[in-house]
Amino acid sequence: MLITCPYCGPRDVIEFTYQGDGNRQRPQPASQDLDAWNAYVYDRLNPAGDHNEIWQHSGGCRAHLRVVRNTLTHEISSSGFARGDHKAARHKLEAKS
Amino acid sequence: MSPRRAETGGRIDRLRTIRFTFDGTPYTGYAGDTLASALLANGVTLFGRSFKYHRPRGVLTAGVEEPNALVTVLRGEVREPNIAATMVEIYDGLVAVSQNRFPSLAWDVNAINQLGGKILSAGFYYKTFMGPVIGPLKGTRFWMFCEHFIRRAAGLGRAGTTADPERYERMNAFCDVLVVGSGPAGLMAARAAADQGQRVILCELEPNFGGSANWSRETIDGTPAADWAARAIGQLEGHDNVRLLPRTTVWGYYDGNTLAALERVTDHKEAPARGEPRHRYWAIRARSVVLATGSFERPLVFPGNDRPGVMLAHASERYANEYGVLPGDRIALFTNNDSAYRSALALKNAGAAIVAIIDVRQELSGEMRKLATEAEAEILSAHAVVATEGGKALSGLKVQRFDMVSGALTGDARSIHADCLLMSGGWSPTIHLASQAGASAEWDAARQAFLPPRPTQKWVGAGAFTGSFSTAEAIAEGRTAGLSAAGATGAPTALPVVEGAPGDPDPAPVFEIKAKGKSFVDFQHDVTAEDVRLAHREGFVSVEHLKRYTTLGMATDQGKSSNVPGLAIMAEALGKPIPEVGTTRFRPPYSAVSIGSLAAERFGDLKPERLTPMHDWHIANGATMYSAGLWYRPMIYGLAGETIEQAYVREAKATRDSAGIVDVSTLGKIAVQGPDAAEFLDRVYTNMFSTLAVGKARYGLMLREDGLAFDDGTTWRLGEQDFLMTTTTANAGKVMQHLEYFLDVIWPELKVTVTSVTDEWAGAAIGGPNARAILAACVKGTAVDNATLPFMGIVRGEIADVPVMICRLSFSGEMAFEVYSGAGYGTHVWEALIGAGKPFGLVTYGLEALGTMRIEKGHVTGAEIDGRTTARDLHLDWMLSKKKPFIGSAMMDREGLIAPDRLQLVGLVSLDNRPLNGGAHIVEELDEANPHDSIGHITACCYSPALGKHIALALVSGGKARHGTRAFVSDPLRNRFGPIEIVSNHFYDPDGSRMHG
Amino acid sequence: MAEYSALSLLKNAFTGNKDWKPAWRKPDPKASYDVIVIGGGGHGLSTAYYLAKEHGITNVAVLEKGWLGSGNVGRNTTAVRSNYLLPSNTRFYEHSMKMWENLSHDLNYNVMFSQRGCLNLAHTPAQFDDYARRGNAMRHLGVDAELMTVAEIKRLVPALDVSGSARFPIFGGLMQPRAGSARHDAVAWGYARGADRRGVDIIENCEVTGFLRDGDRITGVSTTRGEIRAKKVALAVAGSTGRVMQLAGIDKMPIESHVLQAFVTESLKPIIDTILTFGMGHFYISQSDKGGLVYGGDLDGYNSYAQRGSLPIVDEVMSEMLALFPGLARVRMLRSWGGVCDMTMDGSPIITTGPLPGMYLNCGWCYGGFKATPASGWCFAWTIAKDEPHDFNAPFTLDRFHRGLVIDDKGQGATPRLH
Amino acid sequence: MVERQSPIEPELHPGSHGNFEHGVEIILTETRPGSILQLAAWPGEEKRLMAGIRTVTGLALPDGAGGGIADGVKAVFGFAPGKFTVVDDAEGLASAFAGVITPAIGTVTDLSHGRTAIRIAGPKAEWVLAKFFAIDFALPAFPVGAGRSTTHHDVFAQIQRTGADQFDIYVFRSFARSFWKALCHASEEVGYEVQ
Ligand SMILES: Cc1cc2nc3c(=O)[nH]c(=O)nc-3n(C[C@H](O)[C@H](O)[C@H](O)COP(=O)(O)OP(=O)(O)OC[C@H]3O[C@@H](n4cnc5c(N)ncnc54)[C@H](O)[C@@H]3O)c2cc1C
Ligand SMILES: NC(=O)c1ccc[n+]([C@@H]2O[C@H](COP(=O)([O-])OP(=O)(O)OC[C@H]3O[C@@H](n4cnc5c(N)ncnc54)[C@H](O)[C@@H]3O)[C@@H](O)[C@H]2O)c1
Ligand SMILES: Cc1cc2nc3c(=O)[nH]c(=O)nc-3n(C[C@H](O)[C@H](O)[C@H](O)COP(=O)(O)O)c2cc1C
Ligand SMILES: [Zn+2]
Repeated sequence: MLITCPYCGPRDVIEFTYQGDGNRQRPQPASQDLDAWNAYVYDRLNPAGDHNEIWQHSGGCRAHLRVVRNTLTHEISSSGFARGDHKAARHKLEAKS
Repeated sequence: MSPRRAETGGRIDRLRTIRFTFDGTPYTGYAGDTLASALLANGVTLFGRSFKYHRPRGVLTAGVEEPNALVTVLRGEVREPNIAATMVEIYDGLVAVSQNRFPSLAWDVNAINQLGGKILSAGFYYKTFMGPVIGPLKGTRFWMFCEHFIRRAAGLGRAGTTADPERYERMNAFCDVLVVGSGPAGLMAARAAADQGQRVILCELEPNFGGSANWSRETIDGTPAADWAARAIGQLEGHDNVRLLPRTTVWGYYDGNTLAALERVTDHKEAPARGEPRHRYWAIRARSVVLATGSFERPLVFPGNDRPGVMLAHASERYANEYGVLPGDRIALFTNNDSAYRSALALKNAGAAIVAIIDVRQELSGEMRKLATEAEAEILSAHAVVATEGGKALSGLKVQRFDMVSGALTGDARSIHADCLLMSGGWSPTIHLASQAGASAEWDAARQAFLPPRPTQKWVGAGAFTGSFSTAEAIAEGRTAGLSAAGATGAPTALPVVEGAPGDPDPAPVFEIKAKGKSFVDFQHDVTAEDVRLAHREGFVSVEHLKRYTTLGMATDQGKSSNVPGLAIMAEALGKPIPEVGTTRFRPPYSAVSIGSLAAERFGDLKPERLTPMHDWHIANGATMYSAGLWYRPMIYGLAGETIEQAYVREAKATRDSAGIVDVSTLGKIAVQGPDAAEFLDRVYTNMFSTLAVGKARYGLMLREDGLAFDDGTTWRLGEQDFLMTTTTANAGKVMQHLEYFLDVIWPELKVTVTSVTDEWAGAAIGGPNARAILAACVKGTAVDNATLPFMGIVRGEIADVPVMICRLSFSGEMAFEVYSGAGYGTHVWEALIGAGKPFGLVTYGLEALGTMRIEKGHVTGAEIDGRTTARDLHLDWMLSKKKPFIGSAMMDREGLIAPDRLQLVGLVSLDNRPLNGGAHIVEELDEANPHDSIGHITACCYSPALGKHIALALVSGGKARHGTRAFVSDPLRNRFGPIEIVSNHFYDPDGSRMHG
Repeated sequence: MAEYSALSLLKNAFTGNKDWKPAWRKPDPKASYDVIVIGGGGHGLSTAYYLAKEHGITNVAVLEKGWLGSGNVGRNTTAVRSNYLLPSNTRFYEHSMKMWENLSHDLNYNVMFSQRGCLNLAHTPAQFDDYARRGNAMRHLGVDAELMTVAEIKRLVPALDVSGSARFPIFGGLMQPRAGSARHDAVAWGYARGADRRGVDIIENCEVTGFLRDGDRITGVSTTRGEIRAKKVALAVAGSTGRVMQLAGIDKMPIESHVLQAFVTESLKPIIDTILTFGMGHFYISQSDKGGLVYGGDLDGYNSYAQRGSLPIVDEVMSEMLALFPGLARVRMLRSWGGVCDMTMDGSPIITTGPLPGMYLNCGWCYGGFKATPASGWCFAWTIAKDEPHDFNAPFTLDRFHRGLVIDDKGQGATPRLH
Repeated sequence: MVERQSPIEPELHPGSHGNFEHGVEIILTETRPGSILQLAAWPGEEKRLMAGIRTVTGLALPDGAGGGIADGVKAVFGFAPGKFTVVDDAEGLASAFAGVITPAIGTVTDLSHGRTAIRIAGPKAEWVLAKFFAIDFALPAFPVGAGRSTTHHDVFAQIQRTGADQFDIYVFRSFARSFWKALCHASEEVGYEVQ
């Protein structure tokens, strides 16, 4: 599997660390809403199909990426930096053409 | 000399004679021979024994799909089992032996299994060997008793235990177009793509490029196909954007158009050159791929089809045309399609007599009749072979009239005298890689074959791979595929002109001749047509059940030629068309790959070694090293004759009495820099760091998000916006990732950089009553007295002309300092400290003494912060700030994490003055015979020189409340039981007067 | 249906093996059942078997979307052991072990359970102590465990490199002698045949595509073979748990589905007569009766339902294999495959009533549920029949995560790929 | 001046090794620069940081991910978003940056001891490096001056191409000896010289 890092370009999956479900919302640090915390820590979307995930390019530039990847085919439809405004940072891969 | 070698022909080099042995008998062959061709040339027909019935077997094929002729190749003590003789290129001194036979290939006692016949039918194991319900052999014993013998009878070759002395390597390659297979289709594709200026890699599993062009005896552009192929390769060699890889099997098609290939670099040589790997594993990331992998000929299923001397038709053509070897003198052919006629002619031209062509079809084209006439062969149309004769070699066969539609055999059987029977049951495109890449195959009724699925990754197919079985089509499709893979269009120049043998690519839909006797479907695993029908009767009708129940297709050839016949027989039993039955799943590897090649450069070198700057000093000064993750650290610096315990007791005692020094360079060190660094640390640690003064350090604790303890260490404030965090050695990488995750994903607004500086700094911890005096003796540029360097203070200075940073902190519980210098100066500073310590009797100490002193102090490490304990369990609740939220703060008070019966940290003292063991358990009541009701376990233990006792740290249920009570260690594994007292974990100097000075 | 025995085998051999009957029927689904079990893997089939055998509930259907045993029961590396650290796990898996010891007889089907032992190699004194902690924990629950010295290990597995020159020399090991392996497919087939003989309908090629509901309550399922009603609907779909729960409207679970690969070599004469695990990585190996070395390692490390692995793990596993067995460099890997593991947040399973009324849930087997097959089915059948858990599965609740009552044998926290 | 200890020294054997019948196709050296720095810019401050680099080193960084330049004495390249490695033969480069890269722009981290620089040069440099790293070393994909961050299993590496046939590799000091040995081993096939 190749993941396209917006900085480094397409790289082998061996260079990346999976950081799981990218849909999880961390409650505000001071939040006392235990249900929200529990949901954040333990409950995951686990779809069969496109999945929004966080990967770290730990064997490269070490940036965290937000990747949309199909869990049935492993096809990656988009990837971008996880930092900041996710939507703006996300870029469609030209490799898909 | 060679009874079956023609005087001329083939691409072998008759001027180079090669000597080798098979089962100890010396033979000769020519350069260019395979073991199979050379043995055939010597008249050898018996190559191996089958898996289950130990039936005698010859060569069935001439290539990678060979199920029968498996041998072990020996290089001294090093064994390579289960190699197909068809894939072994002979070299001088080759030693090959046959397998799965005792005492010899010709006389194998296990051949008695054949008498078991019907009892040893598919799935018989499941129905028996369950043994008695009572008595000594009940339960699993009886089965295990039987299994012992079954296991020894099963198995093919024997693996060696001697380490392979040769090397294996990996190569990462990138290309625009990867072409797999170098037949006419692959060659055209590679040329087309290369002409477009693309980076091309061409892989061919055989030693020679050209595929079927090497043996088809067709004419391309007016020259023999083999010459045409050689010329095409010559042209490709001229391109510097082309890499040609012979002997390279592409075995895996992985996600993202990553393909795995195995190059057999030196297997065909007597010995590798210096530094040359035996196998090179290519990981190829290709922009696009051309699959031109050709096709496999299928056997026909009929009684006695496994007798040595029965061979695939095209294989004999290869032996004749590529090696000048005739597989027999009197040859019969049995076919359901036109391709065998070409084989007949080829063998005739090579000098054999073709005694008959037995064709299941009634109607034969004029062209085929003409070919048969040229081959001087009698045609028996609408006939089938119903038996073969002979012992370990074929002597003849029986044929009968056959009705293709009903499958009925009629009339008298006629005997035909022949020493070789060639069969052709049609062709199956080699779609393995395409299927691995994703979708499932599609059945084509005309071709009677599974064709490749629509691409799920970026590949295009060409040639026989797509079911286009003529060379002209292969050439045309090859060029189109090459261009399309290169992203180009249009083919202005004319295509090469092919003069090939005519023929209809569609076979008759006949797979099996039902007559009396064992008809083999999977040759290696001895799966017969009857086994398939038995599976059907017992309800194992899905092809995947069929496979697992009968082991059809699970042998070393992975059913390359047997799968389709097998499922055709199942389809017939079910009364369903083949596509409704489907095919089993294709999986990597395409053909078996050496495990050495997969380990590649890590064979013999699993993990790199991580060394501290002072590593060589430790070794030179008698340290026994301990591997901690990837690091090596001194365990003890033993003196002559000392035991480990004597050494660490001496080291710890000397430290507490005077001073000791230890290498702490492996501690994780992370530079935390930026305007928000302090704020960030407040969020990361349970305690406060924004209040820490510049020039001071603080002990910090981190929790995981789920509220459990994660890691601890000291963090030094070097500047307003500049912190140096230390972590435990084991968790350095994890902590770094944890910090990066929060900075990048959760709090991107924080202006903080984190950088691993573990390797920047050499660290030495020096502690003991004389530590300060030693420092004072060697440090320049700063004082180290209490005022200048208070507890948790940091100063900068110089030692032996090198800048150092010194922080006064203590793990040992003594007055202690950590001295950091640039790693390149580590040994220099270390030696200076040791020099300064000489007058004070400074000792170097290792991990054991370090551990001893920390146990005496009750400090926790990874054995206690084991991912299941909380700050409270470890009595670190004083570090949980109430003034701010931090990672884990919201989750740490959940019911399960505050339960009173949780395992809590305590100290233990051995009351029988005997050593305790790590991993021993604690019980309230001792029951040596039947230990039960553990209340906890020992995490670390030692003999404490300071206390003069054997002590331990332990995690004990409700531990804190048990201080002062007695219990027992219960260590049935090491038979150590005895009384202990549960005490506080702070054994030694609990109020810290020693380290505060 | 006829009992299987040496005698029946002989009798049938004389009649040309013509009289054998299907191991299980191929019925069409009925309109309704007392219990529907979704998932024709080991756990679903054993659940149905024990519902019938232990609780007399025989109006049961097992619905399998593909061919029976096509899930993880048909693709696992067959290690059966009860050498866990935490008591809740050890008790449960030991119950399973005891059931394995009599399983072939119970089912009248030889599942080839072979107690060759399972040896965990330790490479440092600290790791040895860690294993001692686990072994002692087992012994205090009445489970067999022994420490082994390097010399003993060498005697047991002569092919192992025990030289001190290895990158991670072997220091010792923890052995569970009663551990072993079984013929994985036979387990599925044996349970299927056993359940079928007691009246259970086993329905293949029947995928559950939705749930029938009455308010919150589950009243049946819709499938590719029509709607089927049931008083109780039990899920045992292992790697597909996320997908099937989604059909019930529950999107989020404390589960991620991950691929695990496994490998087999070409057939060899016996060379490894136990199950062996490497302590400095993620490698384990045993040898099948057919002679193939069966081995595996770490998860691929990302969510997947593809039953298909990635290349780096292949390399990693083989490197670790040769670190232990440098003599096997010239042995060849014959086939690799993948399975989808339902990884929980603490690495331990879930067997519970709910979470919806009428629903029962069995999942979270990670890469270790084959060994649980008997006990899982037995406990799940109990839970379905009595609407409450047995003591053995009482700790394996779904709400344990939120309550902080995790059963984290590896101590890795909520990072499923690390369990 | 105290000389820094090389982590490779005991395994550094000058001379020709391996199969050099066809000539030596690889030259390996430990370059031992005096200064290796990591410079990181806050988002949006990259240009100012690059200007600062130019001020101090005189090297004008090209735009774009992984862009870099080397002049034989000093070298600089991007290896991560907003992050650069700056190398100088001389010591003391960190202090030169002290006033230039202010906290408003980013951070400077001194790694002069923590990273070890290994140079691999020669016609087979791409071939040997491809044995370790899953990145494309071909010149069009990896132009002269450019930098890349990658890993070989546990060993992180930042690699700058400093010539058509030359690469400078920065690895963690603690791994340097292991990596060096592996490089030598992998170069045996083509013949190598250690300088
Ligand atoms: C490579 C690998 C190695 C392993 N090694 C071991 C080992 O050594 N020891 C060990 O103890 N465990 C091991 N395991 C784990 C073990 O195989 C599983 O935990 C266990 O098999 C899961 O239970 P099961 O048999 O019921 O699952 P499965 O066999 O997966 O059964 C689930 C069934 O549900 C079906 N299903 C899914 N969705 C639907 C639907 N919508 N409708 C109908 N049916 C559906 C599936 O088709 C499947 O047949 C391994 C797993 C893998 C992948
Ligand atoms: N009915 C028939 O007469 C019939 C049937 C099939 C094929 N053919 C002949 O086959 C030829 C088709 O040409 P083609 O180029 O498509 O096929 P080909 O068989 O000539 O070449 C395929 C090549 O791919 C190689 N290969 C296969 N798998 C590989 C792998 N995984 N890695 C590396 N190499 C691999 C093979 O060794 C072979 O050399 C024509 O010449 C045609 O006459 C004829
Ligand atoms: C214990 C075990 C042993 C196996 N032995 C073999 C074998 O000898 N030959 C073979 O081809 N496959 C073998 N397999 C793999 C199966 O062929 C198959 O790949 C696996 O069950 C997964 O199914 P799938 O590949 O159809 O998805 C074995 C699998 C297991 C679990
Ligand atoms: Zn990157």
